[in-house]
Amino acid sequence: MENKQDIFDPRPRKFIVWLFVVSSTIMFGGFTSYYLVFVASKGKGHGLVLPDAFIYSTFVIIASSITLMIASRCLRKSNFKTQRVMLWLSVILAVVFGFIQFSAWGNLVKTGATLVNNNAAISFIYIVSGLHLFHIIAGVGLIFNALAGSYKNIPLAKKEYRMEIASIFWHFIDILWIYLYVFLLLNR
Amino acid sequence: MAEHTHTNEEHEHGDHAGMDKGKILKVAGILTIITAIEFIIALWAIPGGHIPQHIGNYIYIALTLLKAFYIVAYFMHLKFEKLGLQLVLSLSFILIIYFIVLMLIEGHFIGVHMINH
Amino acid sequence: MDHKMIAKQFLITGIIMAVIAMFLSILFRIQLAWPDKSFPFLETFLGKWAEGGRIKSDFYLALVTIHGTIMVFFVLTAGLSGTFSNLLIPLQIGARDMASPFLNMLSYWFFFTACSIMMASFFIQTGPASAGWTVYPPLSALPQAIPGSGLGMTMWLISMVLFVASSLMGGINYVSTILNMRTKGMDLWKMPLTIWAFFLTAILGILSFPVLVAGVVLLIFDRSFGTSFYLSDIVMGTTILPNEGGSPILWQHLFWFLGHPEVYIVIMPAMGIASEVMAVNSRKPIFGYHAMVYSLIGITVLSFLVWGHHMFVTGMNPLLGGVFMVTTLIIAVPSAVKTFNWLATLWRGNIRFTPAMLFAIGLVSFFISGGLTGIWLGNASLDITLHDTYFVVAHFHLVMGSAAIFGMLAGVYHWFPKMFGRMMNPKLGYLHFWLTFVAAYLVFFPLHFLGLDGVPRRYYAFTEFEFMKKWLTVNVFVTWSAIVAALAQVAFLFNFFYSIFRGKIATQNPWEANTLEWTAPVEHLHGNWPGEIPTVYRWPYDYSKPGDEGDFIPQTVPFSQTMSSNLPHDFEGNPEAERIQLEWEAANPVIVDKV
Amino acid sequence: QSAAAAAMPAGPKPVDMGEVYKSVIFYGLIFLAVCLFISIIGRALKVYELSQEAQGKTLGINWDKINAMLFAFALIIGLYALYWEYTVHGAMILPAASSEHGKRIDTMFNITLILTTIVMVITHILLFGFAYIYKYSPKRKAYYYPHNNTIEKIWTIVPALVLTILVLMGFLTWRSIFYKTVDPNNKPIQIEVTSEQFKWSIRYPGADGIVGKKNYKLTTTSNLLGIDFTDINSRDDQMADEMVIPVGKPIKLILNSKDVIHSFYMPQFRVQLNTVPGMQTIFEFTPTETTKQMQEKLNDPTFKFLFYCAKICGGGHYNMQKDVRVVSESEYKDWLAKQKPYLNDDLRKEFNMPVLAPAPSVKGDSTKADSAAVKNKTLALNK
Ligand code: HEA
Ligand code: HEA
Ligand code: CUA
Ligand SMILES: [Cu+2]
Repeated sequence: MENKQDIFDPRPRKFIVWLFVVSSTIMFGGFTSYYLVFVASKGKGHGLVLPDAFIYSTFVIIASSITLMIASRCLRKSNFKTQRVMLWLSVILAVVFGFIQFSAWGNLVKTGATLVNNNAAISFIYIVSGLHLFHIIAGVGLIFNALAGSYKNIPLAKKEYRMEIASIFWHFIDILWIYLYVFLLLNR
Repeated sequence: MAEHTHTNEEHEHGDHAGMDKGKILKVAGILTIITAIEFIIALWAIPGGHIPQHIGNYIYIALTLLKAFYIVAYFMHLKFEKLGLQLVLSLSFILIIYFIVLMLIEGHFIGVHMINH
Repeated sequence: MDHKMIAKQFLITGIIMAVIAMFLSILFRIQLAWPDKSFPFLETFLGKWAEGGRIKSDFYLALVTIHGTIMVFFVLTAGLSGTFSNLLIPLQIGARDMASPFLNMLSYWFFFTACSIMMASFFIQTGPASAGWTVYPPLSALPQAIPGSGLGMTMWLISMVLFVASSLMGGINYVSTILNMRTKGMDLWKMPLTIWAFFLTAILGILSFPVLVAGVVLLIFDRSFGTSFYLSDIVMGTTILPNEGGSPILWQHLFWFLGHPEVYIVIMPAMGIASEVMAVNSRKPIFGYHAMVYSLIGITVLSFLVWGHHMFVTGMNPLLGGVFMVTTLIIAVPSAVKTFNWLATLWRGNIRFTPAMLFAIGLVSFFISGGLTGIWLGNASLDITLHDTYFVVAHFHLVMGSAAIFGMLAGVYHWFPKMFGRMMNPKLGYLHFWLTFVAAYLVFFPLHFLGLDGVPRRYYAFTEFEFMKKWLTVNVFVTWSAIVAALAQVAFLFNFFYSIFRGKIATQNPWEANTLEWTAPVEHLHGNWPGEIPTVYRWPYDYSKPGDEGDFIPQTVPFSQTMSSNLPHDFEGNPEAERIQLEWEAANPVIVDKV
Repeated sequence: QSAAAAAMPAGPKPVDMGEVYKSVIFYGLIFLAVCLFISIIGRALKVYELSQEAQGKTLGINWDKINAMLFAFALIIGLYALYWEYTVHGAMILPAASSEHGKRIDTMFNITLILTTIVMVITHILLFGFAYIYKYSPKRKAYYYPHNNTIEKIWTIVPALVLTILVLMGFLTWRSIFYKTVDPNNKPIQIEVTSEQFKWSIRYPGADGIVGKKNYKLTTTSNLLGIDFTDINSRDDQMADEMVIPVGKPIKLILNSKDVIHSFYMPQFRVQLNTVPGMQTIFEFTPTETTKQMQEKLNDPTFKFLFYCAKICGGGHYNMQKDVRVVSESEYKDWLAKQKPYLNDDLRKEFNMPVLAPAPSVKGDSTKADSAAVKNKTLALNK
């Protein structure tokens, strides 16, 4: 509660990112509660063996979280070079993740579990993984923001702030994906 | 004259009486006992027909919740947080349970009344 | 763009949308009053939708739908929350601007785009969405079912997603600002009730709007891609649709999980504004400040538990009906606390009837009348006959279309000087209030009895049923009252726009209020205060404190300057200050003659 | 109409004096005239206040006083208007319930009405009364009274108690409506009602007392409801143009919709339940008065029971009604005997059944053939 609002204060904005995370969680909560009711009414879920691609993508996204963590650590030690490398690596992993998701959908379609389906639980898989992918795009945006911060000549506090919001959001979508994947596994 | 403003700051919780070794052991002990009871129920009481399946399930769920409470309260330090946070978290927890229960009941009901399954 | 500018943008957009929605209500009210007459001017306005001067039945529903949508979302959610949260949060807590001015601006432009898309849907071939503002599928999902469910519904849904994005950006910003950017001394229990109300409203929004998005996404997929989330076993005429397995009830759950908190999202800021306005103009502290806050919190929490009361007769499990009835009726308890605290605030006050004060009193009256009919509806067994009748229409117009709107108007009259640096004309304000107050009761009160006679809502005409014909004269009366109410708004609009340019120049603290915004200079500065942000020492409701010669003590006045009026209670937990106070009192025994 | 307009304090009377009055220009001119009038009054007030000021009396018009008076006035007029509404419009509402559970609802209704009216009147007397009494006076200072926990507790607990009464009674009423125990000696009569844009179809169960299965995939122009005649219970089902029900017998409504959600609304019996595609919703009630008795009671020979649609369902939503006749048990039997069965020769052919076979055929190989036919049909419909 300082009156020092005239200097750069990252706290309120970091808090904004957290609140975004909350509202996003709620949205997926809305989806999963739809799914729960639906499954309770049918007595069955999507009933599929989820494509292996989802396992790979899970590993990829965990890896990207780790690279991002290293990037943060490097920034704190003012090691901008490694930070940039790690950030680029995260972006690449994110792109790979996207590709794997697409191929997972391809596999699903091949087995006949298409989006348009009389089992809404199967359509549901596409919806949540698709919306999750939207979050990935937003997350990549934030990573680029951190990258730009790393290249630009701005105060360290701002660089750290950019890095930090990218990390918060990225770890969130990582956890979100794991949650969704486990949810889909458990509620066959 | 001295400027005396009054701020109603929450009285700080002195030192955060954390977990000493004895306490950790005690909580761990409680958790072990609960787990043991759970095992007994799952491996002996239910298969042996000493308690009916569904009652067993409820006891099981209750014990698991108790366990979760201990873990969250002691190992995740909730017990030592501000009262406000404790209330908010327990409230959200209760609400989430409320939703899940309502939604499962409703889902089942819709299922029963669907014409073509 | 700073927050004050964005507040003005929200307000003006909100007023434009309100005028449009009001105009739509007059159009469909004309249809209800004179279902068999033709009005050539309708054709002039509506073109092919009213050939021969009579509104088509599909289009009637479109009018009602868009009227409801605009009023609930664009006027009361964006217009009310958007305007006053943006204006007051930084000014009343002592911040230079919002946590993220950029997000704030984005929030406005999303809102603007949402409004534009909604209005654009009037100009497409198949007309705007017409499945009611609750857009229940399958009606909203099948273009074959009603023309409005074609492109118009797609635009409605897109507009809604943008609107939700806008509200979320706004709400997140408000919460972060309130929690992180309060000035020195402004702890939570020194915030004005307006801020509490905006804060809890924003939380409500953050926790409920995303669920609407989830629901809308599934509906969009059902409509545009052929999935079956909400659809099952449908035969249109003799065409058998392929969808199977979904349930339309699930949409209702998702929608009302937002929809019910939404109605409190629209009333809570109005309540906050009314509390503040009533305290200022009664020259009295708000009665039971803590109770007021706790009741707001109570309403916030409870509002998540009651969504099913809109679904008592939709084929939901009757067991849940019982549960929701209990939770619904419990909401009346915090509402009662609020009502009685307002009454107690007036008691032995010294009431100045500024236009804002009149509207605040009007809010209390409407909230009581409308809230009490809510008690009827909340009673599941009564709702069997009342659901989807004009009784519901009467209920929510009293509590939302009147009470919440009155809160908004009170806010506009009260903070106009802060926004535009000029005063509105109070006499036109009185005229506006009394006409609107009387006319709104005349419009909405008789509608209860239509509902009690079993007249359903969203009926294009009451001509097909023998028993409804006796209500035709009442409908004519209601329509005339609505026209009077609408014309009364001209007094407001004229006053508003005239005063922006030609009103009397405002003084810095025209209402002699305590809150922080009146310590900022009249002309707008970027950053609100020229030098340091003022420090806060006391709660905002020290009006007419005994021992003080004036009748208000702004929050920025330290206790050391008001020794004669300090109360022992002011020093709880600060023994040092208490000691100084006691010493002073011992030295000045005459002045210390307090109640 | 004149009564309505006369007793209301404001609001112009509806006039209909020919085309002139309908024109936009006419109303536009009236509006301008009113605006002019208001601005003249405004000017006059201004001049008056200025002249007062010039004479040294600083206080012009005391608007606080005027507004306070208006509140007092509004209270009196408002209370009278409330009374007027209750007695005049209140007399135009639905007659007392004609069903067993409806009587309970009516009791609930009366209790709620009384309680809310008391609260309404008291709070408004306080609100407007305080506004009048405590209007601004420069001589007075408001009473600094920030809180009082005892009062606060009272007005939390008293409403809570009142609500507890309402909740408990409401809960019991609700339970008695939706949780019925089946009396084996008085089994309810099943009636199926199917809604579609914008009409209702009624199906009576026939001799076996059970309405048979439906499958929407079987819908054709000759089988509009998609009745599954392979289900033996369907074969004797009867169709009806109106709903005729015997007095004093429990009726079990089985509701379903073909296209969008509609709502089966029969307010005289206090019955409403939505009809949802893909789902069956069920409402049970017992009528207590015949149409004739009602006509005598209300002294209105044209009175009839109705059910109609209360959920927005499209352009024809405002006209989706059917008549209901409550008759004595014997009349009901006579009427029922005259109703046509659904299963006609065309449908028999469609379902590969012998034309004009004795209705309830035996379960056996024929069913197998039928289901095969159904399968073909489904495939055909699915394209
Ligand atoms: C601002 C908006 C607002 C507010 C505040 C409320 C407040 C309440 N509403 Fe309302 N409601 C709507 C807006 C609102 N509503 C809308 C828009 C709809 C229709 C949506 C649609 O279908 O289109 C609706 C519909 C609606 C329904 C569904 C009706 C139906 O479709 O069948 C129900 C049912 O329970 C209900 C109940 C209540 C209750 C119990 C309250 C309570 O919060 C009221 C509490 C207040 C009081 C009770 C008065 C003050 C208290 C006292 C003076 C104390 C003493 C009182 C007692 C002891 C009883 N509302
Ligand atoms: C805030 C909400 C709001 C408001 C103000 C109104 C205002 C009005 N409403 Fe509306 N109405 C709804 C929300 C609202 N309505 C909703 C949600 C529905 C349901 C839609 C659906 O069924 O899907 C509905 C439906 C509805 C119906 C039912 C239609 C039907 O079911 O067939 C009717 C019928 O008479 C009606 C009439 C009116 C009239 C005559 C007015 C007014 O014209 C009354 C006169 C005007 C006033 C009393 C003051 C208005 C003042 C402003 C708007 C202030 C602007 C100022 C600022 C922005 C500072 N409305
Ligand atoms: Cu059918 Cu409304
Ligand atoms: Cu509600």
